[in-house]
Amino acid sequence: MKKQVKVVLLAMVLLCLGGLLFAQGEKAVGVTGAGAAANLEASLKVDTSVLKAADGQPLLRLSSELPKIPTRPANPEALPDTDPLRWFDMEYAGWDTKKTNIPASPKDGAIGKRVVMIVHGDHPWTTACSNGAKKVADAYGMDLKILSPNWDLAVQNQMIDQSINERPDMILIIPLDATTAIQQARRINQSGIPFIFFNTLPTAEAMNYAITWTGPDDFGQMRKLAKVFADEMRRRNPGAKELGIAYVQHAPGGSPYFARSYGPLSELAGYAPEVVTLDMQAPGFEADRTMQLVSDWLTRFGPRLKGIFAADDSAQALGIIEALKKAGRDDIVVVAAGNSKIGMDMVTDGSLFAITYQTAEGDGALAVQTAADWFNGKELPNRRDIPQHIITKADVADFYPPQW
Amino acid sequence: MQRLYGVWGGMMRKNKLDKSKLLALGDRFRIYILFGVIFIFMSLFAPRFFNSYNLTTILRTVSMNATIALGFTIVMICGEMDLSIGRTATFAAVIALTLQKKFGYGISVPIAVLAGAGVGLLNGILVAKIKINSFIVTIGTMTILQGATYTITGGNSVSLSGDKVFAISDFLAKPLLPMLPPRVLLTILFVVVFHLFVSNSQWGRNFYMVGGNRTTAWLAGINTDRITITAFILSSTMAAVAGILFAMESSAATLNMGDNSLMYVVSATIIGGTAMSGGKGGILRSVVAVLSLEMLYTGTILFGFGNEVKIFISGLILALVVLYEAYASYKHEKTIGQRAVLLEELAQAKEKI
Amino acid sequence: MNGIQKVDTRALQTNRFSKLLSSIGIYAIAALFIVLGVVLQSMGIINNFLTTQNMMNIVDAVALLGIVAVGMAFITYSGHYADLSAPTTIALTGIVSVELLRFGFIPAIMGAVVVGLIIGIINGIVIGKFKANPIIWTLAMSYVSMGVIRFVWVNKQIYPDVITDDPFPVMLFDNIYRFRFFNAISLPLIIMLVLVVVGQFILKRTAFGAQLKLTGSAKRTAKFSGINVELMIALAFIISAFTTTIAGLAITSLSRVGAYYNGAGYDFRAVTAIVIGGMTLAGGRGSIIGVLGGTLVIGLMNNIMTLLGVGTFSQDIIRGAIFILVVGINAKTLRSMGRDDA
Amino acid sequence: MSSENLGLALKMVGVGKRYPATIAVDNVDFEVYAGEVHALVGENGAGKTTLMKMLAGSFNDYTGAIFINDKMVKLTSPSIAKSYGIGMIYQELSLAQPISIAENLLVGRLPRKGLFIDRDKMVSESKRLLKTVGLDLDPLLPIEDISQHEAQLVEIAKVLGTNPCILVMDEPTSALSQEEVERLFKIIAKLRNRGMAIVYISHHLPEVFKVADRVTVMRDAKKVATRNIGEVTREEIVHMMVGRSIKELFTKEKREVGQPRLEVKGLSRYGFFHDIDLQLHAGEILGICGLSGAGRSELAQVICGIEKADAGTVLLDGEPLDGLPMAKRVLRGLGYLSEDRKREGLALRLAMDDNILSAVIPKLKQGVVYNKRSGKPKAMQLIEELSIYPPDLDRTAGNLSGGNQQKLLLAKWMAINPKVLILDEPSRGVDVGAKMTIHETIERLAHEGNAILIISSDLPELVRLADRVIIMRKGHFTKIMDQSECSEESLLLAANTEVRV
Repeated sequence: MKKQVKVVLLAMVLLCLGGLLFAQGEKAVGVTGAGAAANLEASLKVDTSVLKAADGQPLLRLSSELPKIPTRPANPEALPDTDPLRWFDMEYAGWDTKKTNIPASPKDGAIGKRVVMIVHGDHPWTTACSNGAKKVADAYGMDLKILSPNWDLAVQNQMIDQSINERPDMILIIPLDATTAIQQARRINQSGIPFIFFNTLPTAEAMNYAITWTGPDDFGQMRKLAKVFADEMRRRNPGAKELGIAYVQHAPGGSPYFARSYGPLSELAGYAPEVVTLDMQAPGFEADRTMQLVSDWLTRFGPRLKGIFAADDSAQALGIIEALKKAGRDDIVVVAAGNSKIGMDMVTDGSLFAITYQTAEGDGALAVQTAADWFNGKELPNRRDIPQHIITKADVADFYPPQW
Repeated sequence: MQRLYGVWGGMMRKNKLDKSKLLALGDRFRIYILFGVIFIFMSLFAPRFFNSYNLTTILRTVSMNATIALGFTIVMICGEMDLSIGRTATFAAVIALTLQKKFGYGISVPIAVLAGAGVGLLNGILVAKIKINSFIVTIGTMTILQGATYTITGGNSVSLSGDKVFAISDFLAKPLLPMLPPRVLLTILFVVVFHLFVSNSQWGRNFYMVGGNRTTAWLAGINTDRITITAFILSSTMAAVAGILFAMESSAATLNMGDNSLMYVVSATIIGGTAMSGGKGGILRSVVAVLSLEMLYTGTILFGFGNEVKIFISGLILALVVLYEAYASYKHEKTIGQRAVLLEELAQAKEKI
Repeated sequence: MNGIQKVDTRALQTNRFSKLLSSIGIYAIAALFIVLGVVLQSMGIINNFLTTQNMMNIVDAVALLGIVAVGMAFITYSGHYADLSAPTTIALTGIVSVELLRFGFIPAIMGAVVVGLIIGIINGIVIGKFKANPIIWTLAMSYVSMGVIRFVWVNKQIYPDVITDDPFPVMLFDNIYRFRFFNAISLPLIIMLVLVVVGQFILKRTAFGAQLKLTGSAKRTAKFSGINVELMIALAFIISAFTTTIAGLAITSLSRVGAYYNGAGYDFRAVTAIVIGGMTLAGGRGSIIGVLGGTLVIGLMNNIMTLLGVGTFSQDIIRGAIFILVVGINAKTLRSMGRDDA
Repeated sequence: MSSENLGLALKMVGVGKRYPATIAVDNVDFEVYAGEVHALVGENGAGKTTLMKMLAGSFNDYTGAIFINDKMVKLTSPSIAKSYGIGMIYQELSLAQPISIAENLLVGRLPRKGLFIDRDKMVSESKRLLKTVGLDLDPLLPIEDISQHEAQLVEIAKVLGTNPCILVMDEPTSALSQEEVERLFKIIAKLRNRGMAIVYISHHLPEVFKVADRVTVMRDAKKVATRNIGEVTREEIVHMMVGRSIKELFTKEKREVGQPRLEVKGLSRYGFFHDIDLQLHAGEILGICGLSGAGRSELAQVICGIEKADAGTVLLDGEPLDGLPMAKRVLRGLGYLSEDRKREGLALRLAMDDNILSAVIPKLKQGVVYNKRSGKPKAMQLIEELSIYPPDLDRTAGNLSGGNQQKLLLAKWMAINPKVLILDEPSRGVDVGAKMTIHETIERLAHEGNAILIISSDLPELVRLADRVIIMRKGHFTKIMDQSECSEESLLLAANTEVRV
């Protein structure tokens, strides 16, 4: 009896496997060649510059200022943390990459193209980003499909594979991790589907396989914020020989962890040598843990602490401000990366000195726009940055209502 | 499985399909039925589900969690819990890739696997010898591993590049046999070995004995401490292997790559029918459960649903399974010890009325 | 029979000594940390450790954790490990309260409490009545409530001051976390202390506490003593859900946003505090005062490490090691007392 | 007996074992010949079980020397003990519930074919073993699906299957029916004739006389004496066990039987027992006799409200109790001392006072405050009344000896000031001294006007205590016997007879 059961089970398994062998991958959908020229013409006529983000700012803007690229040192990792060139590979990824096996633009217009956008995970920021992307996609009449792997790398890999299987005209992807992006990029590249990275910078090597990258220059932005930060500390503490600061860091493991602490660190080493880094800690994105951290810092450093640089302008900034209020320390300058409603509210009431302007909608919109430009046959640079701006109390009102 | 044959054989002998027996059989085949239902449903309705490319994708994706589930199921069969599996996967992956730069995979991978086994050894000793509850111990090691992983990497993910490394990545990912890339083949090999080991070897059956009744096992001359420690070592080792393979395929290791695996594997193991009380369950069931969940997730993506649907469905399935099991044992408890004679008597009395 | 059995009196003495040690054990560890802090301070390695301000900071920082831990301790005490649905309960009650703020402050609070209690009741019934495994069930519950949040609010986070234009309820809501008595003692701290006192009273001085103790130590015996064990277990889960709801309100008030990610990590952190505080997962042992001690030890540990300037990465390693060490010592002490139940 | 020719199978010289709080075995010499059945008797806590656990390798810190077949051995783990051919049948069932019978039977020695387990052989070998104890079960069923007495037989078969040369049986008959006991004795006789050395631990002296060749008596962790069974009387053994003489027979006091206190009418729990009618009067001790599985405990559990009745009513002092939970019934003075003291009776991890007061928690409430202190004098008084040792309220219940645990359990139910007390096996597995205390207490309770319902498999106990005995069989009351009709023989006969009232 047992044997029979085993045989039946085995037969079923074999049957399934056999069936699968005959099942074939979906064939690529042929590009319609007939109306290509007409489509291109119509596509080029679409004007996306009139689109506005939810905060009333223009949706699509390019950064006007392009950084000067220094030459890469032989071994950046051997340099001290305070040397800006130590972070060369992270900061300047994409600027000087050697593109390999990039598909040529069909130059048949963006209208009607199927685009898959793979983000990193569900978050209010992502929602805003998707909204921006949709606005541009609608303007071009593109078929935009947005996939979210919920911060799971394995799922993102799977989604890339599924997208390859689906054979869209373009893939837009926020790499969950800068380094794993290499394999992701190679995979898509080998399948012949054009793709663009956006928002998060992958490593330089991954950029070789992508058409281009769009998004915020996190390092550059942080360097800017650091200067504003140092200026304000100097203003509040005229003639001080030492300005002690501490960093509340982003979660380890991603580029923001480095960009938002070592970016300002290396910038300030040159710009304001009197600024001394007292401590760096990554308490995560919980207000109460950040609060304890900052309270402990106040105990430990007392009046030496003049400023705090935070990687997040919502929960982390809230925790910092709470701790400062409790200790009655309104002399400390706090700046934070990000552009959330909570951060903007705190800039408005003066407890937070400055935050960065980082348009979420614009981020998604620029990615889609760049895709459209590629379909339209435009020459594309190796990367396209969204504009940088530091929001302070003076102009915070211009950025309401917040995008998320 | 042998219980399953027992019921099946009993049915064959009597040559009639008794309703309650059929239900019992359905209960035992539960996870396989679930698998079949999901597979057929998705094949029929989900766009681009039933083609070799997508199925390969599913198999590749499932490889990591299926491999982790192998060892974890053994820990569960022993009646223990291992919350450190996800972090162990990350830890081992990070070690393998960091050391690769100096020594190459040939040396770094064995070291990383050993490091994983070391975590298991630590867990096992704390549980078996110091006699701390495994739930507590593994919360502790989970925290330590996180710190260790960060320390090793300095807070950045680790990546490799170069043709050699990429060649290995590509080799692992490209189908060798139809639909089956080496990484999947390796996983299948692990599954077969573990299944045979756990269900058919003396040593494997001892896991069930220890989980079923530790005292009995001890009195029967089984070294229960050693069995428990082995279970934890296997769990951590397989988690490490899974992490390393994943990292080798991506040529990179991130600092939270294993975090999502923990709850995934725990849910799948439970849905597969391995009880937390120990002594019950099986390797194959866990693997099939992981596969079923993965097909379900793939389906939600292919249908274009968001993550909320995915989270909700997995919660619902887990909740239903737990509820069903709890309710079944509740019913069983209510009727255990009922005398058939008296029930017949009752039925007769009712007939008279 | 009468006095003829040989008794090793030394053993009896250790028994009493160990009992004393185990009841104050966690405070001994807390004292050890304070002494360590003072020694480090006198050596000039850290400064301002033994100041009112620093001590207040420590208790302030762990107030939210304490609130969750006090409630969850009832579950541990009843022999049912922990409530892994605590983080999503925090998120769900928080987001519901913000959503209901449009109807005023009281409806917001009531709404959150009702939602929290519903989760507690469901957990209580399924685990108490049907004897589902608490870890797995609360895990499933957390998935389901996370699914609910994601369904209803998609991926939005909602802000009190956007939900309603009336500044008054927003101000009240903002002050759940921020209100300070005499400008020094924060409301969550008061809530935590009140919960500790009430919790300790319930656990040690009420019939419910005594019955819960019996339920936790020997469930079947409790049933055969006429105790409604199903109700006791359900109540433990409801109490836990209730204090988690309070924490949810406070956390949401602090972060000024209702979102699905609020409260992440509070499950394992609460278990850590409870277990360090001397409660064993076997149930029926420990006290709420002990849990408070455990919570304070966590606060002290974090404080000293930050004052020392220990990096984030090393902090995790030290934290995990100390956790295992404390629990291991506790297990060993209990075993030397003949209580093999850590 | 001629077994001495076969030589000493086991010799223990000056062995000892100390627990954290007590000395369990103190310098004991013990010898067993091959081919003899050696009974080991003594009160609970005398050290019998500890001595035998030592033999089975449960301790690695015993003192003294153990010789097996004249070879000195160190039995520091169960596997070492097993390798010397020591098999032990434990008092508490030591089977893994979720695992199949076959794997339980063959634990640690599953038949193998190459690397893997030979399933066919496993099944056939299990069937063979089950047959030796007269069971015909599917070996692939899990233990949780078979009954308790079947499990007990499986346990015996499991140990026999290891072909031990020294077999220790610790109270093997406690869960068995009379027929099964007879069958077990036949098996024992067969094994002895094959030259096996058997140690038989029992409280049941008639069994000892029936089965043993020699008997060793232990008291207070020490050996008192070893005698040939033919050269000793039951009274002498009891004297040695207790250290003082006990009148085993005594006259019964006449009690006043008053108003009915507990009335049960047409009570049914379908599938367990049907149509039970019962009247229990003040001052009366009513016995329920029946084989295990007759539905006795289930009946008690329904009367006291742990389980719900499907039909019928229960009246206490004329007031119906239907629908009341157990707690309310306890408050009204209805108590149920359950059969399994370790799982259902006591919280072994808690202190004695917690245990004694566990059923009166609602009574000690003052407002919302639970005043444990106010219950302590009562608890102390009960401890003295029942002479529970040590009289230390803070002592953990699990550290007490079996007899003291059982007395503690009785104290718990006396603490509720019961009017009606249902006692389920009140003296199971308890030594003679404790048993006597328990019996005297029961009689005193009845004398004070309480009504007592005793469920017992211990026939002498029923004969001694009960005013009337109801025979229960397969879920029905089949006969009511008056005190004058009761004898061990008549009860046994009635319990095995298929008659309906």
